[in-house]
Amino acid sequence: MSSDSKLKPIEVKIVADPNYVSVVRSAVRSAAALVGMAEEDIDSVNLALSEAITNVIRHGYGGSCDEPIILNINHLTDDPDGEALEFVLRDFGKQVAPETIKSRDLDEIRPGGLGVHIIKSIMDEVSYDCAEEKGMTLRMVKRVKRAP
Amino acid sequence: MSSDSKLKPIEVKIVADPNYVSVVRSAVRSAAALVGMAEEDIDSVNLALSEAITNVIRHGYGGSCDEPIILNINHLTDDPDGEALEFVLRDFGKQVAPETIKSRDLDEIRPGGLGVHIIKSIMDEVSYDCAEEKGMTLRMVKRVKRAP
Amino acid sequence: MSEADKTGVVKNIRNEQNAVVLELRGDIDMSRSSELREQILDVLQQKPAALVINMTDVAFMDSSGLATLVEAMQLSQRHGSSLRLTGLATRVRSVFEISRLDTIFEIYESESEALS
Amino acid sequence: MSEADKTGVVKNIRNEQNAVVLELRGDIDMSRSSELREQILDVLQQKPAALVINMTDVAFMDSSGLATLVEAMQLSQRHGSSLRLTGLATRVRSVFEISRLDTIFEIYESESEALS
Ligand SMILES: Nc1ncnc2c1ncn2[C@@H]1O[C@H](COP(=O)(O)OP(=O)(O)O)[C@@H](O)[C@H]1O
Ligand SMILES: Nc1ncnc2c1ncn2[C@@H]1O[C@H](COP(=O)(O)OP(=O)(O)O)[C@@H](O)[C@H]1O
Repeated sequence: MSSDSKLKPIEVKIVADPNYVSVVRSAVRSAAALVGMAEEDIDSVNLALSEAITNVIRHGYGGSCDEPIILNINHLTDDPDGEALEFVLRDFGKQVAPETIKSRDLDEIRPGGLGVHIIKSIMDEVSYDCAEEKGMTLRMVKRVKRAP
Repeated sequence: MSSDSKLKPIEVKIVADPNYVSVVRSAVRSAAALVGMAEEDIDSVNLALSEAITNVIRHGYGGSCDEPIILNINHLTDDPDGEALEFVLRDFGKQVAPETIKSRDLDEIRPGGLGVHIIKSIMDEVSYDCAEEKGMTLRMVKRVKRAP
Repeated sequence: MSEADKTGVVKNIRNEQNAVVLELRGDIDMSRSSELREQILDVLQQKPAALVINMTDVAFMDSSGLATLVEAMQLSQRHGSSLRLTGLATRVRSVFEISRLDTIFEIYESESEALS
Repeated sequence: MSEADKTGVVKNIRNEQNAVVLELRGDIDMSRSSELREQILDVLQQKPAALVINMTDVAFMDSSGLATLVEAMQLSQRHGSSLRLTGLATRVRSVFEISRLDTIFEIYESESEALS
């Protein structure tokens, strides 16, 4: 694909099973490569998405189950800050107030509690939303820096 | 994933753009690896799926466009012939009578006209259907042979 | 799409004695077969004695890639060029086999064999 | 899941002088971090002087893998074992860096350095 053409929307729908996080990573890797995103950023994006999906499985659904998780990938080309990939992760599980989802103090060394920090460190925009009738929507944007 | 557990359904939705066939291949590779399908069979399945999606873009939609193509992957574990992966490819394009979709005589050496032959050679079951209001449904089944 | 583009289907074109070697890369499917077609036609215009297509870095090819190669073979015959393939991974070779075209093409184990 | 399973997170366990070397493989995420946890706890029960975790074949790790390693480090301190990491690919190392845990762990460039 020529690097100035627009990536059309992609949707990947899985159920809340930790095994599927790797399927999503594979699809995202291919999609991000199509817009020419630098390899290092593809790795980071995949890390952030893994954290986000893991959180949906763990907190949204309270564990592995047959409920759906939907990831939509959109290519934003009109943004004044430059081209970007938008990832919208939708679940139908527990709703929580978006402002309660935050990263913890990193100075305390203990297992866990790092997912939200990782997502916010990697993505250029992160917003949680619970406006729908059921579940949460997590919108993440990563600007595209091309491989040199 | 333990190799006797069941793979839950996966859905990948793209638009009719040839660039996306590689995204589907990546997702299928990861999913098929989760059920322990032999590497060689994963390659073949990806070839058959690429042919099927290419045909939808070319014949179902008459070229690249923004119309959807949906792939559902199901893990069949109750079949008496053994475990299998089922791939259901759905489009909303042109409808044709299923019996008109067939492979050509291979003795004639000319470019093209090999897709349906490849799909049928690789998959253990292939059936086209145009029962829905719009578009075609192609159901393909590949039995799972595990890597030795 | 420029040739410097990372996703370009042609990795390298080399002139050897009496032959042009075209090194391909990446997945060759419907999204890239027309680019491949243009590149091959370009080379065949020069009517080389032989065109060696090295597919060592091709991980995947489907029937749209194959159609391009069949067309290239037919054209090269008309031009009096010899079309030779080398570096086919098992999964690429299987596309030829399933389509029963493995005996129609000249397929070599190595580039040096294809050149000799 | 048997240890022979292709997807097992432990590739190999070796006893070296005063150290156990645990070689991991594959992606370490939520689907495999509990298996990793069990395997590490198993080794730490033997109270080795050092546990060297070689991650050369780990292509991806997320915070559930990291949580397991933090827990392992805290447990190894209680057991008087020294936990050492080696073979971290850039993308694996970056998980430690983003979480500001790269200075908390003993990370070595090579397994021989980790063992000496
Ligand atoms: N998808 C989600 N649905 C509900 N709550 C969430 C979700 N994601 C994160 N949270 C909340 O944010 C907190 C911090 O998440 P995180 O940083 O990933 O750490 P951890 O998951 O280890 O607790 C979680 O403990 C949870 O309360
Ligand atoms: N998804 C589809 N929708 C409509 N017609 C199709 C579809 N797939 C295949 N066909 C029909 O079957 C024929 C054979 O397909 P194929 O073997 O792939 O060769 P080619 O696509 O090169 O013509 C096509 O020419 C077309 O008429």
